[in-house]
Parts: sequence; structure tokens; C-alpha cells
Amino acid sequence: MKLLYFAWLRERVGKPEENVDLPADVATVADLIAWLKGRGEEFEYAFEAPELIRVAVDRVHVEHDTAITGAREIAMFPPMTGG
Amino acid sequence: MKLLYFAWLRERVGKPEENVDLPADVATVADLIAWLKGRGEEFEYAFEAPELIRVAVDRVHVEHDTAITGAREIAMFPPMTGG
Amino acid sequence: MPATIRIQAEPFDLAAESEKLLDGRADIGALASFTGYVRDEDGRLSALELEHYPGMAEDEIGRVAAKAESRWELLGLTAIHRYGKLAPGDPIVLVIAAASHRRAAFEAAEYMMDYLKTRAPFWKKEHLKDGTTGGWVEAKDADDSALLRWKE
Amino acid sequence: MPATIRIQAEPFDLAAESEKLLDGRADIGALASFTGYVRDEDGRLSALELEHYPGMAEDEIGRVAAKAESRWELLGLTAIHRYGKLAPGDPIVLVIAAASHRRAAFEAAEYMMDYLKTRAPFWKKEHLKDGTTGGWVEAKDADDSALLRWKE
Repeated sequence: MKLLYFAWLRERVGKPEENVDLPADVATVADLIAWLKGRGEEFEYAFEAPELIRVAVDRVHVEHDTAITGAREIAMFPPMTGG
Repeated sequence: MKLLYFAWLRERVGKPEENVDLPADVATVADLIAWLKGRGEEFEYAFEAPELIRVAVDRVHVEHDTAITGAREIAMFPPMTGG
Repeated sequence: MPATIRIQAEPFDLAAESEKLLDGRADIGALASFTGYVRDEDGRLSALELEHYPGMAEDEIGRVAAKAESRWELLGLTAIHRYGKLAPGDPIVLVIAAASHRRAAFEAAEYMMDYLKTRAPFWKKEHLKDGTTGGWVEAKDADDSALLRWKE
Repeated sequence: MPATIRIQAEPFDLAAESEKLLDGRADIGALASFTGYVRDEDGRLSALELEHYPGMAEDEIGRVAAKAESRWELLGLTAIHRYGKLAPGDPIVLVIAAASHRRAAFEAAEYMMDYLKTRAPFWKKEHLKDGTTGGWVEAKDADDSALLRWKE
């Protein structure tokens, strides 16, 4: 599964994207964030406030309780500040 | 005193402007309209529905109960349709 | 900055008027504009004739602009209204409002248009394609009720 | 008519984009536009860097545009958002809405901007004149609450 990070989340994680193999019990966005937090200091720092993190599954905004089964691309980022 | 007429009021009255000497008892816009109605058929027709007539005294919108004493220019017209 | 108010027969240039307001400034974050055009009324209309009260039109739009400027923190305001005989598709009226933030710019532009419609001394006469005069455009209740939004 | 949505590094041209929407039509009576610019933040800012999610930005703005088109009777809709490093005074975003009447044009343009601010995947990083990075611009509560206006 392809993961993308943007803005300060990208800076904290230290890379714009990566491919990961998720454990079978990672079923929702919230599960994914919890799993990512256990992958090292930079991830712990990046995801220290999960409620701030916005998520898009296959380029569509979703909530943290959304299932990610079958997703190809999951993007994580801070609240948008466009316009 | 200078009177100006616009749009269909001008067409009905048959002229864009005129100078008039008002009787002393014509004190308000409503008095003026009542006096004008007595000046002939075209004026009776033009002012047949006084509530439709908008009035500006010296280029400022006023209500029908506004005093016209000392006015130099009184313009009468239908509701505006600019923009 | 004083508002720019013009009553003219000639067309106006949205880009040029916007540039005049911006003028290299970097405190303007938002520019809202409105342009009104002559509609052909499903093909019926050949021309729209705009009559105005030359002595008063600019004054009255200036009064409306002053109210907008006292109500919102504007960094620029332009209102241009044309008169004369216009063809379908021709621009009639332009309003541009500049501000730091978008809400003030949008609201001021909409306020200007709502008041222009009902307070500026302009009247529209329709000329139809069949050669007849379609008569004077009647004021719309919707335009009067649009003003309610701005009453405090 | 499908909405025009573009994500680009280059500047945009308000006059040219307006002309494209008008395209000689005489059913359009109202064109509302909004342009957002980089503010210099009282002289502190040297540049604003706009990061975006290339795969999603156009899709998401397209979804917002589709909602606007289903809500108002529009005769044209354009939204252009820039990315990259922009200087104070540079234009960032353009929205144009065309309709028969002014209310639909104004509301659709304002709706587009409110949703662009909070839904389009763009992030702003400040670069300051003193050579430091001012950090990422934080999302504003005011932008979230602006959306309440559009809830039915």
C-alpha cells in the first residue's frame, strides 16, 4: 500500500511517500495511524496528535473510522490551508 | 424651482424638465405631486399612482412627506432599475 | 483610499480596474468583482437603453460606497455604471472590492450591487428584435427584499 | 457546461478566463469573480510556498464545483489554484461564477472559496524576510465556521 505525507507531516516523517505492507489487523484509518506511531521516533512525533491528521483514501477525504481495506493510496496531512 | 422627470414619467409628462413657480401652500413632496396632477391630462396620467413615484430633492432621495422649501432641483422618477 | 466611482457610456476594463486597485500593494489578500451584462431575454431583446440622472447618479453611488467603506475594512472600492444604448452581451456595471480577507471583499461587492440596483438613478428600457419597444423594465420585489440582508 | 478546474504553477489571467466563460453568450447576466493574493504580513513575508497533493487537488476542487453546480443555476464556473513559491502580491487562486442573476453568481463564488480553503489539499509555508522559515500556516477556525452558512 502506498502512503503519502504532506506539509509538516512530510517534514516530520522525513519522506514524501513510501510503500508498506500492513498487518492484517490494521483495518481503519485510526488503526493505520496507531500502527505508524510504533514505527520509530519520527513517526511518534509526526502522529503525536492524531486528531489533527486529515486523511484521504484513494484521493477522497475520509474520517478516521473509515475502513482502508483494498485502498491503493492513503495520504495523510495537516488541515488544508489553500485558497 | 427646477423639476426633472425621468423614464416613463418623462415620457408621460412629455418633457425632461421645466421651471415652475409653486404656490405658497405646496410645502411637501406630496403637495407638489398633488399640485402637478392638476396641471392637465398628461400630468394626471403621469402621476396617477403617486405611491410609485420616487423623488430626489437636490439630488438626494427623499420620502413624500419631506418638505421642499428652499429646494433648487426636484427630480421625479419611477423605481430605479440600474445595476 | 477614496472609492473610484464613474458613470460613463464607454465599456470598462475589469483587468485594468483591478490593477489600479492592486497597484503593487501586498496588503490586499482578496479582490471580489462583479460584472453585470445585458441579457438577450431568450433572443427577444435587440438593445437595452439605460437612462440616468447625470447630476445625481455619481453622488448616490458615492454615498452607497461610503456606507460600504464604513461597514467593512476595505483596501479599495470601484464602481462603474454605464448608460446609453447597449447590446445583448454588453457589460453594464462593474463593482470591485479589495480587502485583506475574502469575506469583507465579497460582502462589500454584493452590498454595492444590491444598493446600486435599488438606489442608483438608472432606468432600463427594452428594445425588441421585432422593432417594437418592450417598455421600461419594472423594479423587482426581489431587489427590494435583497436589501433586508444588510439591515442591522 | 463543465466547470474549468486547473492546478498550475503559472499565473492566471482574470480577463482571459472571464472571456472564455462569456464566449459571446447573451444569457449570462452576472459574473462574480474572486482573486486571492499573497499578503506580505506587514512586510515580514518574503515568499509563500504552496504545497499540494497533485493526484487529488483537481479531483477535490472538481467535486466542490459539482456541488456548486447542483446547488445554483450556473452558466459557467472556473476555479484555478496555483502552487509553488509565490511572492507577496502574487495571485494564488481565482474563482469565476457566471449566471443569469447576481445572487447565484455571488453565492457560488463564495461557496467555492469557502470550500477551497478547507477541502482542497493545499498547504502554505511562510518564508520570512529575515531568512528564517515562518512555519506552516495554521488552519483557521473562521474558515471552518464559514462552512456552516452552506449547510442546509
